[in-house]
Amino acid sequence: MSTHSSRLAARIMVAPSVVLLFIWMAVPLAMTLYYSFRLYRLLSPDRTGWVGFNNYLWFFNSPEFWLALWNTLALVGGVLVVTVVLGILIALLIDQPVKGQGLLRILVIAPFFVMPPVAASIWENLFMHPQNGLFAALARGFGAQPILFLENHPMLSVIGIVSWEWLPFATLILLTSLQSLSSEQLEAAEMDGASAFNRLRHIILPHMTRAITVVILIQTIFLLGIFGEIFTTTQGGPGSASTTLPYMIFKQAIAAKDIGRAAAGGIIAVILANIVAYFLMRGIGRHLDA
Amino acid sequence: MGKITLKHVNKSFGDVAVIPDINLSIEDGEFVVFVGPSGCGKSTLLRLIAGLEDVTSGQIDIDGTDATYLPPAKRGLAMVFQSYALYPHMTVRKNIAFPLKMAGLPEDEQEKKVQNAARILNLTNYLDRRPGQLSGGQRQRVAIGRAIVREPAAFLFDEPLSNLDAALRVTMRQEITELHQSLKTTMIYVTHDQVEAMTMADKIVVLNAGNIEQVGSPLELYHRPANLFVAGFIGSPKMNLIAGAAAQAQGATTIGVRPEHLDITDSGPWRGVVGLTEHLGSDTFLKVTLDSGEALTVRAGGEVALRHGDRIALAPQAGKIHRFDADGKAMA
Amino acid sequence: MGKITLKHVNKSFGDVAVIPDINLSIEDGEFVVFVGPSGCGKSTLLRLIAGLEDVTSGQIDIDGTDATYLPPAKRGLAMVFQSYALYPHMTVRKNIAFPLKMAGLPEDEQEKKVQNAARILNLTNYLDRRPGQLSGGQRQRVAIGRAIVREPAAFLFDEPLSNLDAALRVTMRQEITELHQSLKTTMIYVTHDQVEAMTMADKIVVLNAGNIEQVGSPLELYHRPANLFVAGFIGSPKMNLIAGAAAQAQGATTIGVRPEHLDITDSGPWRGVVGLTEHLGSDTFLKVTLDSGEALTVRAGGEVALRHGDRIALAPQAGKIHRFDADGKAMA
Amino acid sequence: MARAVSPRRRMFTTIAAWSVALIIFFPVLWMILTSFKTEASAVASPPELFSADWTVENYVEVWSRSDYPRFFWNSVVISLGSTLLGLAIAIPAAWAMAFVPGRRTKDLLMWMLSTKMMPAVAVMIPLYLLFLRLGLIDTRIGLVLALMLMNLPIIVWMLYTYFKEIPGEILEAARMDGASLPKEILYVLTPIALPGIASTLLLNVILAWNEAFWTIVLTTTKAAPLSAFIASFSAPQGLFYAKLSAASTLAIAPILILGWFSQKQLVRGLTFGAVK
Amino acid sequence: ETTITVATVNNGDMIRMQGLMDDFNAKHPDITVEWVTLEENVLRQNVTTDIATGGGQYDVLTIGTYEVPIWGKQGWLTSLNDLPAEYDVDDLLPAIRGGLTVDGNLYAAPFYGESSMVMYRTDLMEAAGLTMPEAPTWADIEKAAAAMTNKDAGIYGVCLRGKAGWGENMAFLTAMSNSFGARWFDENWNPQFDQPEWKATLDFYLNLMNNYGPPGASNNGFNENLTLFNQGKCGMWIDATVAASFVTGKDSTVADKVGFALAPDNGLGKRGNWLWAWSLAIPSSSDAPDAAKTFINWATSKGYLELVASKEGWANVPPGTRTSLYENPEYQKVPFAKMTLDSINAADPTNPTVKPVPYVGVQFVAIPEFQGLGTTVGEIFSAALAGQKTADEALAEAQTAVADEMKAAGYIQ
Ligand SMILES: Nc1ncnc2c1ncn2[C@@H]1O[C@H](COP(=O)(O)OP(=O)(O)OP(=O)(O)O)[C@@H](O)[C@H]1O
Ligand SMILES: Nc1ncnc2c1ncn2[C@@H]1O[C@H](COP(=O)(O)OP(=O)(O)OP(=O)(O)O)[C@@H](O)[C@H]1O
Ligand SMILES: [Mg+2]
Ligand SMILES: [Mg+2]
Repeated sequence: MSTHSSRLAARIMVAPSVVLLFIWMAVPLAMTLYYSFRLYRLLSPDRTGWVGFNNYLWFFNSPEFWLALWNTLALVGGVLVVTVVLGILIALLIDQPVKGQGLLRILVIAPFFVMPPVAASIWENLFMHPQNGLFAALARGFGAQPILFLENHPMLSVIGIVSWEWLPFATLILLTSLQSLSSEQLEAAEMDGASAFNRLRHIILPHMTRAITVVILIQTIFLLGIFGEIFTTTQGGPGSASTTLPYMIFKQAIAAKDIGRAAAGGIIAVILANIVAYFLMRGIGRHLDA
Repeated sequence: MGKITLKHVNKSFGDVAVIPDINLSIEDGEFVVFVGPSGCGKSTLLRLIAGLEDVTSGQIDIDGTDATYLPPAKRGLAMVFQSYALYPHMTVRKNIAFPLKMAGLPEDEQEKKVQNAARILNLTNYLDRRPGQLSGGQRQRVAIGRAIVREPAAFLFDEPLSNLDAALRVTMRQEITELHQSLKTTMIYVTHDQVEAMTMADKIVVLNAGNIEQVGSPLELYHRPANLFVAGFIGSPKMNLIAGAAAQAQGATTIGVRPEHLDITDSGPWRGVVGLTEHLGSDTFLKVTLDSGEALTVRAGGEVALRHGDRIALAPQAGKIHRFDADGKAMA
Repeated sequence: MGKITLKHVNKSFGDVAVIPDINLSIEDGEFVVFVGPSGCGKSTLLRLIAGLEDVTSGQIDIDGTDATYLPPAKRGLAMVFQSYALYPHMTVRKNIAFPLKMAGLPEDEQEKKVQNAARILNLTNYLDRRPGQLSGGQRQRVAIGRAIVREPAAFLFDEPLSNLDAALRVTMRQEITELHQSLKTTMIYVTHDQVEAMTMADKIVVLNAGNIEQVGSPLELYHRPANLFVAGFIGSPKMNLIAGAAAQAQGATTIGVRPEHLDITDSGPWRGVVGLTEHLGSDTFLKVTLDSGEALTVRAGGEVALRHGDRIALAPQAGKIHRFDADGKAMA
Repeated sequence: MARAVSPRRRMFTTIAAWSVALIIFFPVLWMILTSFKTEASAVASPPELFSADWTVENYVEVWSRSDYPRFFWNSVVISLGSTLLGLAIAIPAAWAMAFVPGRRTKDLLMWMLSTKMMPAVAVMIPLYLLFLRLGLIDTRIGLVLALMLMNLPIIVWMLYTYFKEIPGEILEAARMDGASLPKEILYVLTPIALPGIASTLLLNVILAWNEAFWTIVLTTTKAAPLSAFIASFSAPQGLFYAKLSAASTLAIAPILILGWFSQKQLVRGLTFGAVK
Repeated sequence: ETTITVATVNNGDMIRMQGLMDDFNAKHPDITVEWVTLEENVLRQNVTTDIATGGGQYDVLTIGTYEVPIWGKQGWLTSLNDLPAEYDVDDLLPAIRGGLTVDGNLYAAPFYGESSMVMYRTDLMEAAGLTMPEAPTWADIEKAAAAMTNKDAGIYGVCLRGKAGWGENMAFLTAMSNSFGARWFDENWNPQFDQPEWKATLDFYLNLMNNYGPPGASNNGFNENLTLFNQGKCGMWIDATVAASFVTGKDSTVADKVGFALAPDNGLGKRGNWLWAWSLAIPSSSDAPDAAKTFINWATSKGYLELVASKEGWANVPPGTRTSLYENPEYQKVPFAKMTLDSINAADPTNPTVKPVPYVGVQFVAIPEFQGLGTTVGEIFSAALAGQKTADEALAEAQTAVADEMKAAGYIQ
C-alpha cells in the first residue's frame, strides 16, 4: 500500500492541515509564552514589564492549585469513564433494529445540541436546585431530604452534567464504528459458539478499540479545557471544591484580568495536557494503527 | 448426531426466490457435496442450515428436532465461510483457538489443538501474524483451521480449497477426508472442483437456480445423469451434446458423449477437422468441428501428433452414449 | 505496448524477505502464468508490477522505461484482485463502468461496453445489484468485468476464476484466451489450476518462496522439469518420486514418474498393493504401495475393476522417467 | 443479511432503547416543555410536568426581542462553512494517515490534537489581538477560519478512524482503474466512508454551532451567531428560565433537522461485499 | 449616515429601550444603531477586552459604577461634560453622579440606578406578631427571621446571596460590612479582614443563614433568591431595589404580601445598602463619538423617561437616575418609588464606610484589582457558608489572599 508515489502524495495531502494547524498553534502559543513572563493586567496598562517566573510561581503557591489539578483530572477521568462505558452500551442498544430507530438516535444525540452554558443552567436550576429542582421534588416525593448537589457534591455534579453533554459524542462515534463491523465476522463468531457476551467481548469491543481510543483522546483534550459549566453552576466552589485548572485560569483572565497569569496558567495547562496525553498514548495509543 | 433434514425450504431475498422449494435429507455421518453454477444458491443453502439466514418458509430439522428457529450458536455446527470471515484483530493462533476458548477449553489443550491444526494446514510459521499479513491461501487455511479444531455436529464448508495450490489442495482434500473418516461427522461441502466433488463425496447434490437437479453418488451422476443439466455439469471438460440427425439415429432428441469416451479411429462414424488443441501434458483436448457442424471436445493422450486443421474420424465408445428426450430428461 | 522487465527485484515486509531477488522478462503480448504454493509471493509480485507496492530494491521497466516509481494509475495496467476489491457502494454496472468513467468515455459507450462485458460474464441480470447482494462467484465475475472493459497495456489477473464452477470456468478461460488473441495484450495470470496454467500460458513461471524455480512453456515444464520442486508442482496428481534402489538403478538420487505414465501390466517391474482408489468417472486414481515401501499414484481408466488390497504390477512408460541428482536438479 | 429476531426480544430491545433514549433526552424535553410555560410555572415547586397554562408568549417575546433570523443565518454560515472547509482539508490528510501510514503518523495525529490543548481563556487576549490586527473581528470569514482550525484536529481524527476501517484494496482497485488521487477520494473513498463522514459532519457542525466562547469574543453585531443570541437571554434580572428555554429551543431546532438527515446516512455495512 | 454599535446588558430596562428605538430613529434618521445585547458577565468580558486592547468595536458601552471611575482614570472614556444644557446634568441624583465622575469629568450617563433594601412578607410578620420598622437594625432582622422560619413548611426566615462572586455575595457582604463599621482597606491599603468588624459581619451573616436560611444557600444569587421569594419560601430578602417590581409582579405568588424597608444598620451611621447604576459611556476608541453622544443624550434624557411613561406607564420608567423623576407626582404614585430613592440616598460611594477609606465604591472598591480580589474572597466566604470553613478560617484566608495581591499590585510593600 505504501509506495514511493503514494507517500509523496500523502505528504502533499497532509501539508495543508499541518501548515494551517502549525500557524494556528505556534503564533498564539508564542504570544502566550511571551505574556506569561510579563506583567500584563488589562485594567492597569501603565504597569508592565518582565516578571520572570512570578506568574508561574503564583499558580504553584496558590492554595487551590493542587486541588485544582486533582479536580481537573477527576473531571476528565470521571467523564471519560461514564461516557465511554455508557456510550458503548447505548451504541450497542440503538444499533439493534428497533422501531423508530431514526428518531431514537436523534433523541440520544440531542444533549449535544444544547449549548453548554444553557445545559449547565438547565441542570442547575431545573434539576439540581435544592428547592425548585426536579431531583429535590423527587426526593421529597420519596420523603427524603433533597440532596444539595452543588454544595455537597460539587465535583460529582459537574461530572454528571458534563457527562450528559458528552455522552452523545461518544455514542455517535462508537455507533458509527459499530456500523463498519462486518456482519460475517459476527456470524462466524456465532458459529464458533460465542455467546452474546463473548461476541461483545472478543469481536465487537476489539473492533471498536480504535473508536474508543479516539473518543478518549478527543474528549480528554476537550475536557481538560472545560470551565463554562463550572462557572455557571458552582463558581468553582464551594470554596475551591470544584475549581479546576482552566477555571483558575478563567478567573485570572476574566475576573482579575491578569493576562500574564492567565498565560502562565495556559502554559501549565498545556504541559499538563501533554503529560496526560503522553500517558494516554502509551496506554492506548497502539490501538490507533492496528 | 448430525442428521439434517430440509422440508420444503424456501428462501427469498425480497422478490427474488433464490431457493424456491428444497427437500433434502442428509444422513448422520454422510459427506455431502453441493455443486452447481455460481449464484445457484449453494452458499445460501449452507447459511440456512447454519441458521445465519432465516428460511422464508419450510422447516429444518437437525437430529430429528425442529431447528428452524434455533440460533446458530445452538445448532452446534462449524462453518468455513467462502469469504473466510477471519477476526482481523486476532493473530492466527487466536483465530483458530477462538471456538475452543468459547467452549471453555483449558489453555494448554487449546494450544495443543491449535498446533495440531496448524501443522496439518502448514500454518505453523504464521501463528503470530494477523490476517491482514497473510496471503489469500493462508487466510483460507486459517478459516479451515478454525472449523476443524472443534467437534461439531456437522461441518459446513463453503469452497474451502478454492485459493490453494494443487499440491496443497490434494493434501487438504486428504486431510478432510481423513477427518471425516476418523470423526464420522456429517460434512456438507460446497465446491466447484470436479475432482473434489467426485473423490470426497458420499453424495453429490446438484443445484441449479435453487432447485435440486439430482442427488446421487459421484459415479451415479457421472454414469447416469438424470438430465441434460447434470450431464453437462458433471465431468470436465463437459459432455459433448449432439442434437439433430445423429441423435435421432439413437431415438433421442439429444445424445451426449463425454470427451473421454470418444476414440480417434479412422473407422469412426463422425468425421471432422481439428480446431484448437489444449495440451495439459497428461492429456490433450482437441476441439473437433464435425462436418455436420457440431463442435466436439475429445480427450486424447498426452502426446498426440494432431494439429490444427487435421481431418480425423471419431467413434463413441460402446455403451457410453447418453440419450435425452425433448424435455432434457435422460432416457432409460 | 506491454513489455515488462523485472531486474533484481527484492521485496521485504519488515524483516521478512518475501521476494529475495527476481529477474524476469515478460515480452509484449505474452500470456504469462505465475504458479507456486500458497504464500510464495505471487500476489506480491503482481502488486509490485502494478505499482501498488514499492520494491525494496531493484527496478521494474514497462515498455523499456523505468516504471519503478510510477504510480499505479500511470502504468496503464488492469488488475483483478484476489480479494475482488469491488466498490461496495456502486452497482455492478457502475463497478464495471468505473474505469471507463475514469478514462472519460461518453456514457453511451460506457454502457455498450458494460453490456458486452456483462453478457460474456453472465451478469446481465445482476447489473443493478450491489456487491453485497451477490454470490462469491458473481463478485469475482464483476471484478473480472472491471478489468476487461478497458484496453490496458497489460492485464494482471490474481486467481480470477477460483470461485467459478467448472462450466463457467471453461467458458471464462476461453473468453480470456480469445481476449488475449484478439487484443494481443500482455497478460499476467496467477492461478492454482493446472488446467488453466497448462492451457492458457505461453510461459509459466514457477515460484517457490519468492524465487523463480523455472520459466518455460507449459509442455517444457511438464516434460522437462528443471528440478524436483517443479516436477512435483506441475502435473496433477503430482509426479511420483522414488528414491533408493529403484533410483540408483537409473544412476540418479531420485527418479520421478507421473501417474499417467505408469502402466498396469503383469510384467511390470514394480509390484505392490492397491490402497485407496479415487473414482473421477473419467479416470481412476489408484494409490499403490510398493513392496519396497514407496507409495505411488497411478492413473487408470474410468472403469478399472481393481479394489483395495489387490496386488498389481506397474511399469513406467519408456522414456518417461525423470532423473534428479542429489541437489534435486534434473539430470540430462 | 437480516436474520429475524424473535418478536419478544425485539420488543425488549425496543423498550430498553426507548427508555434509555428518553432518559437521556429528558432534560432537553424538559427544556422544551419549560419554553411553553409561564416564567412562574417554569420554576414552580414542586415542578409541574404539564403546566396549567400553556403559552407561546416566550417565543413571541424571544422572537420580537432580537433578530433571530440574522443570528440563525450567521450560525448556519459559520458552522457549516467551518465544517465543510474543515472536511475539505481533513479528508486528504486523513486519507494519507490512514492509508499511507508512516512511522510518524501517530505522532502527527497526536500533535494535531495537541493544538487544542491550550485552554481557550488563556489565549483569549492573544487571539483577540491577532484577529484585531488582521481585521477579522466580527467577520464571518474570521469565525469560519477560527472554528475550522479549532475543529480540524477533531475532524481529522474522526475521519482517520473511519478510513482505517476501509480495506485499502478498494482504493488500490480504483488506482488500477486509472483514478487519479482526487477521483479516488471523491468517487470511492468518500461514498464508502459516508457514515463516518456524516457523523463527523454532524458532530462538528454541532461543536461549531454550540461554540459559545470564541463566537462571542470575536463578534459584535455582524457575524454574531446563535450563541450570542442565547447569551442575551441567560441570567438577566428577573425570571428567565422559560425565555431561555424558548431561545435554546429555537437554537437547537435547526440542528435537529440536520441531525435527522445525517443520522440517515449512518447505515450499516457499506463495505459489505467489497472484499473476501 | 453613521452607524453606532451599542453594547448593552440584557436586563428589562435595556430591552425596553430597544423597543422604543422608533422614536430615536425618527429624530435622528442619519444614525443607525446596532445592538449587542449580552448577559452581564459576558458583556463585561467583551467590553473590557475591547476597551483595553483598543479594539474599537463599540461606540456606546453599558458599564456600571465600578468600571466608570477606573476606566475614566485610564482615559479610556470620552468625557460627557459637553452634553447640551437641556440634558440638565444637575438633575442627576448626586450619589449616582458622584460615582460616575472622575476628577470633575462625567464619564458616563446613568441609565438606571438601584440600591438594595429589605423585602419581607407582611403576612408572615403579622402571623408572628411582629412589625417591620421603616429602617430596621440587624437585630430586628434576626428577630424577624427567627420568628418567620418554619423549615417543615419550607419557609426560611431570610434569603441572602451566597453564590460566590464579586458582584454576587461580595456585593451584599461588602455593603453589609459597611453597616458593621468594617472596611476593605485602611487608608494605607492594608486589608482589614483581621479586624473585629469583619468578624462581626461574617459571624452575623453565617449565623443568620445557617439558622434561618434555605439549604444550599451557597449557590443562591439574585435569580435563585428571587425565585425562592416569589414561591413564598423566604420571609425576608435583602437585595436590589429593582427586585421590588418582580416580587410584586405577575410571576410572584406573594405579590400582595410584600413589604419594603431600608437596608438594616447597626446604629453606626451607615446602612447595609449598596448603590449601582448601569450607565452609558463612549470609549475613546469610538470612531463616531458625536453620534454616540447623541444617542446617550436621548437614552438618558428626561424626554426618554417621558417616552417610556407614555408608552409603558410610569412603573416601567428606568428608576434611580434623576431627581426630577422623584419629584414628579405621577411617579410618586408608583409603589416603592420613595423607598428606592431613600435607599439610593442612604449610600454614598465617595464616603462609603464608617472609618475612612482610600477608595470609592459602596459594595466594591473601585480599583482594577477588585474583581479578582472580590472573586477570591467571595469564594472563601461562600465556602464558609457551605460549612467548609469557620468564620475565623475564612477571614484569615481572605486577609492573606488580599494582602498578597495588594503586595503584588504594588499598593503595599
Ligand atoms: N503486509 C504483510 N506483512 C507481512 N507479510 C506479508 C504481508 N503481506 C503478505 N505477506 C506474506 O508474504 C508472503 C507472500 O504473500 P502473497 O500474498 O504474495 O502470496 P501468494 O503467492 O499470493 O499466496 P496465495 O496463493 O495464498 O494467494 C506470504 O507468506 C505472506 O504471509
Ligand atoms: N442479500 C442478497 N440480496 C439479494 N440477492 C442475494 C443476496 N445474497 C445473495 N443473493 C443472490 O442469491 C443467489 C444465490 O447466492 P449464493 O451466494 O447462495 O450463490 P452460490 O451458489 O453460493 O454462488 P457462488 O458459487 O458464486 O458462491 C445469487 O444469485 C445472489 O445474487
Ligand atoms: Mg457461494
Ligand atoms: Mg495471492
